[in-house]
Amino acid sequence: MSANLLAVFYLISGILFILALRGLSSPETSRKGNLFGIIGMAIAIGVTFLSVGNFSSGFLYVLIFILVGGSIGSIIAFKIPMTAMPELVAGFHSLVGLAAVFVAISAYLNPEVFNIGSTGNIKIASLIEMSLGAAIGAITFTGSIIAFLKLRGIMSGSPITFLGQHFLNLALGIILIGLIYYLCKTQINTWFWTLILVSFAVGVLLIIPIGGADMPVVISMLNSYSGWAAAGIGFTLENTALIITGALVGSSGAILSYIMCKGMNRSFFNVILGGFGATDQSSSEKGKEQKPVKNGNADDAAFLMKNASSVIIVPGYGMAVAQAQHALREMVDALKKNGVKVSYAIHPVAGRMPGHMNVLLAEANVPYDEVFELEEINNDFANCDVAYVIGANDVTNPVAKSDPQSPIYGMPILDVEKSKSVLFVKRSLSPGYAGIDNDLFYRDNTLMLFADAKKMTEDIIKSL
Amino acid sequence: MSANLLAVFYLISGILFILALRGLSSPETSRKGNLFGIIGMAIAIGVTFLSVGNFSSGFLYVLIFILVGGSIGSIIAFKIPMTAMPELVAGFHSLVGLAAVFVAISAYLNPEVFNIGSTGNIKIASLIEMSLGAAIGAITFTGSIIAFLKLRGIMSGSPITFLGQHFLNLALGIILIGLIYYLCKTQINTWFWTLILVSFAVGVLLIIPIGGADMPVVISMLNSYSGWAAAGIGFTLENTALIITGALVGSSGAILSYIMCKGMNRSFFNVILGGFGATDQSSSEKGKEQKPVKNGNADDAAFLMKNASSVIIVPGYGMAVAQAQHALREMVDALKKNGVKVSYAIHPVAGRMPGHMNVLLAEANVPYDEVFELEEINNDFANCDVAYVIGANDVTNPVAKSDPQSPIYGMPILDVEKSKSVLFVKRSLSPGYAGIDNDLFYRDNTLMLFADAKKMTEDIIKSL
Amino acid sequence: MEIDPFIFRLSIFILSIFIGYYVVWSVTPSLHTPLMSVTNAISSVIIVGAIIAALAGNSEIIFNKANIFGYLAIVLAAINIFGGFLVTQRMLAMYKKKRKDK
Amino acid sequence: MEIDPFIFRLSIFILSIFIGYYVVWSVTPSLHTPLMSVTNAISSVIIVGAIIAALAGNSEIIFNKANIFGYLAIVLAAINIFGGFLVTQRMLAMYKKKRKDK
Ligand SMILES: NC(=O)c1ccc[n+]([C@@H]2O[C@H](COP(=O)([O-])OP(=O)(O)OC[C@H]3O[C@@H](n4cnc5c(N)ncnc54)[C@H](OP(=O)(O)O)[C@@H]3O)[C@@H](O)[C@H]2O)c1
Ligand SMILES: NC(=O)c1ccc[n+]([C@@H]2O[C@H](COP(=O)([O-])OP(=O)(O)OC[C@H]3O[C@@H](n4cnc5c(N)ncnc54)[C@H](OP(=O)(O)O)[C@@H]3O)[C@@H](O)[C@H]2O)c1
Repeated sequence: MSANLLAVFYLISGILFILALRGLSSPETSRKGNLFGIIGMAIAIGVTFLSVGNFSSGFLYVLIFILVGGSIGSIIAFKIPMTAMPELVAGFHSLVGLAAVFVAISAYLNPEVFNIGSTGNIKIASLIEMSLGAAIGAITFTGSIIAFLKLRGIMSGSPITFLGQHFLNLALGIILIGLIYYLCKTQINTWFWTLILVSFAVGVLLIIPIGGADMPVVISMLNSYSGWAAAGIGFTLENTALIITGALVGSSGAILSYIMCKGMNRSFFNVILGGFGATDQSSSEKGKEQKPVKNGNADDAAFLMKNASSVIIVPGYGMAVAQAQHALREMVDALKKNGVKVSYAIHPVAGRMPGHMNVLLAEANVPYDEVFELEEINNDFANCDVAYVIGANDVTNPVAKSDPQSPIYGMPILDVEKSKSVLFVKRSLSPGYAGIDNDLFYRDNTLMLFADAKKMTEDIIKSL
Repeated sequence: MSANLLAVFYLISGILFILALRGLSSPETSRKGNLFGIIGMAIAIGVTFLSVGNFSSGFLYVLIFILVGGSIGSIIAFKIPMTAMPELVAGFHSLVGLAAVFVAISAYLNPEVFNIGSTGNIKIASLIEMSLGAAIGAITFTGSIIAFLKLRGIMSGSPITFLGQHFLNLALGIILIGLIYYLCKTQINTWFWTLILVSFAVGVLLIIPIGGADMPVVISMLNSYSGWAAAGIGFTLENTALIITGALVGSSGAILSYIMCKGMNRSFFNVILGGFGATDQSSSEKGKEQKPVKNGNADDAAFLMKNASSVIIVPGYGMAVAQAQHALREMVDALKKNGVKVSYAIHPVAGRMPGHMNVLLAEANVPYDEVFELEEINNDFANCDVAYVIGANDVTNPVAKSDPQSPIYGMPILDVEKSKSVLFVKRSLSPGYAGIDNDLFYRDNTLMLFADAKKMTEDIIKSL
Repeated sequence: MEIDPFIFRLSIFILSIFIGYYVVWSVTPSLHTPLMSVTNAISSVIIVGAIIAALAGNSEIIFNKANIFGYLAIVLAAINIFGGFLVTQRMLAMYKKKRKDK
Repeated sequence: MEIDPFIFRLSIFILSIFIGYYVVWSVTPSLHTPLMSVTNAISSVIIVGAIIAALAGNSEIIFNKANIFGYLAIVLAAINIFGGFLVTQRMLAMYKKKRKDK
């Protein structure tokens, strides 16, 4: 297969990837988009086979390895519960990162195959691209592993900080640049391996100071990194599909991080420098408990909602924890049978990753045209009888509007306080992710329903 | 200057052009965007000078010619009244088209300079790109001239049709393809010149059957053509800036045409095949005049609006014809002083080009945050006391919703009929662009103000 | 094994069409008229071809058959560049927000 | 006078960043989770490098030092490709509109 034809096919596969992301602009087109992505990948792999053209026994091994990887991937994809998406994504990122490192290593050891010079005499440009790809890939790898461990709960979510941490990171960063410089100058293998090892360390050090709750931002950031690593390798391999994809994934991750930071009204640096979510929750918990709180049970809630004309459901992280989405859907069905108008309000950073709540509701067969974004529905709270807040907390906290001292000040919130009455399903008065108390709990029109979200919702169904 | 550096600069200028269009996403950023465009152009011209590097007397001539052209352009830009924008754009397009033809001719006559082979022995690929560029450029040139003449009123706006027209166009199209084929095969000059002449003829023939009122769609379509022509030449010259720009302008024109056709609920082919607006207005005029119409004067209108709490202004093509935007603005100021809430509602195809009304209102110093798009304001008509329709007609015609036979059926309209009373400023009961009668004229809550839009508005100001 | 530069140009062309698509859809409808005039101006970057054509070849005979077309194209493109950018500037300068002090 | 292919690749890279920017902003927020998983899958197109590395050179010694990394990368990338696309498919299949007949 001629180099030109090959390049055209890689271009086509890059364009199919663009169309894959484009499809996600609406649920209707999204499935077709995913198909485009799969076709693009098939084309890229297919033409690579044809271009190597060497159908030796090695070829068979490649197929076997693809099948092995593919089976593992497929099993994971079918077995994983929807609530585990954040850690799944983190885990997958680590694989992309490591794959990038491995490809860079092969290219370094065997430059002739990639047309980038000969061992010990690799083109400088390729060497730079390759080492950038390897370094970013390595950082992505270990960083994503830490994120995975924290999200999975295997490692404690609390930030690990120590004296001189930022200084150490800075020093390592400078060392990385120095290593790349010397590698290009001398092409001594040691520098290359050191570069990778140092990058592994940087990946760990960058992520450990960040609190478990900030992991979603970290995941997107690592997503973006994996894209840039792929693009770096794409330059080395002179492969259009990889360059286009790398750029796409790179911007995609960056934009998602930005959207999340914006949704939390925090700066990206604030997240990355870490230490947030260091749980001084204990301090805020005590001294507040004495304030009077209206405590209700499932029957009260059922009564209130049955007699309402419109109810807005506000799901949050607690719904994911309790896996309450299916019960919730049943409750809504029951309410609808009673003639109550029900809709769902999703805050951009509800849950622990962007779009988290939407996926869970979709899993429970909630039609997506009943689910609304913050801007679409926020004005409707004023005309709504009951807001049923299930496992959400920060995203309803009016302190974001009133107290400039609060860490979430300026974050747009769902105006549940404007509805006639508010039902809060959570297990205690303890605060959410941001660790700050929620004034709403103590208001007159609020009824607290202390229980696990799933259990409470099921109880309400029974009383309806 | 090395070829690589040159390529980088052309890339930068292409990117600056992207940023120029990006700036237009909001009025605040638009001026900076225009500046980016100017810088991009300066870079492109500057590096071209440096790359030729031949600062002979020819260089001086180039400067002089640029200055001559620049002065003419500047004078036009400062003198042109805003109402003449449609024909200005058409005129400018014809120049781009002709410039593309000229550049293609020079490349054909002097291929060595452009590194595309030698006379009589030009690379086939370059020859194809070049002849496509020349042909599209030539079509753009004559097509835009016809559009210009029709818009300027020098040529009658009525469609010129004759038997076998579409057949002739088809034949010419096939001849064009044949000419390009023979040109590539033989490289005989005659084919090249014939190609250009035939393309000139096609440009004329394509546009004459299209009614004057459809010219806006034609202009955008030609805009798109000029982009593709530029891209074709860009491939010949191997110039990144031209390729990027050509693609941008090409898509831009195509999308604008699409938006217009959508706004009128007509298919693009319906427009291009021509014959619409063939003014059977006379037929619709007679036989309707007898229906009773409420006829008002400036004092009635002033009284109604002064006592209203909210007024929505609906400008249309008639406001442009009458140049009534300044008077309108004064009237609104006077109303506001009386405590009336006033806003402007702009239909996507009000006037004779996309964004036409917005420019005119901006010219009259109407702040753009008082001007609303159809979707933003359409629900407000139900709560508004007076709709002041000035020189608009089709865009308010409820027949678009009720009569599936009507040529504008399905076109989204401004729901002026829902407001408490409607004032129509126009000179007669004659229909608008689409040539169909407007039922609203005969409604009970409609008051017709028969007069020139500017005169009537000024009279109302006096009575206020 | 070298890739023909044409393939790269084709890639650039196709990617730019995508960008054009997105960039233009994101233009606010109220600025569609300036959009038309500014695209007009930028498509006149074809002037680079005209300059190369005009300055081509032997500098003794300044106006030979091929050059003359270059010079003509320069004038046309220059009218468009200056006219297009200036008229856009003029239009955009008119778009104002409501002043606070009113 | 030949342009270095690197410049072209750089152009493609930069233009793709623009496309990425626009394409991702146009993704509806409710599909942000599938977006993350699908970008994951497509960034595994790095498998093409792994395949080249694995099949490189002399076919006698199948697992030499350089090739082995290629094979490892193939497994990792394949997990991602299948896992990423399938889990995305699974998620997207769940997004349904309200049925008319209800
Ligand atoms: N979505 C994202 O992309 C993203 C990214 C980064 C950060 N964040 C942050 O995450 C937060 C999201 O806000 P949110 O309102 O969704 O969550 P939240 O503020 O973290 O509150 C979750 C609440 O759910 C309750 N809960 C936990 N498990 C429960 C169970 N089994 N049954 C019932 N309730 C349970 C907890 O209270 P109890 O312990 O009393 O039950 C907790 O107060 C925001 O602060 C946001 O900034 C989001
Ligand atoms: N904007 C675009 O991009 C675009 C492109 C293509 C087509 N169009 C078409 O253009 C039409 C635009 O609708 P429109 O409502 O703005 O215009 P219209 O339907 O064409 O009506 C304009 C009205 O203005 C009146 N008029 C003309 N000169 C006047 C003057 N000096 N003083 C007062 N009134 C005057 C005319 O009535 P009298 O003669 O009785 O005064 C006429 O009925 C639509 O049909 C649309 O499809 C628009």
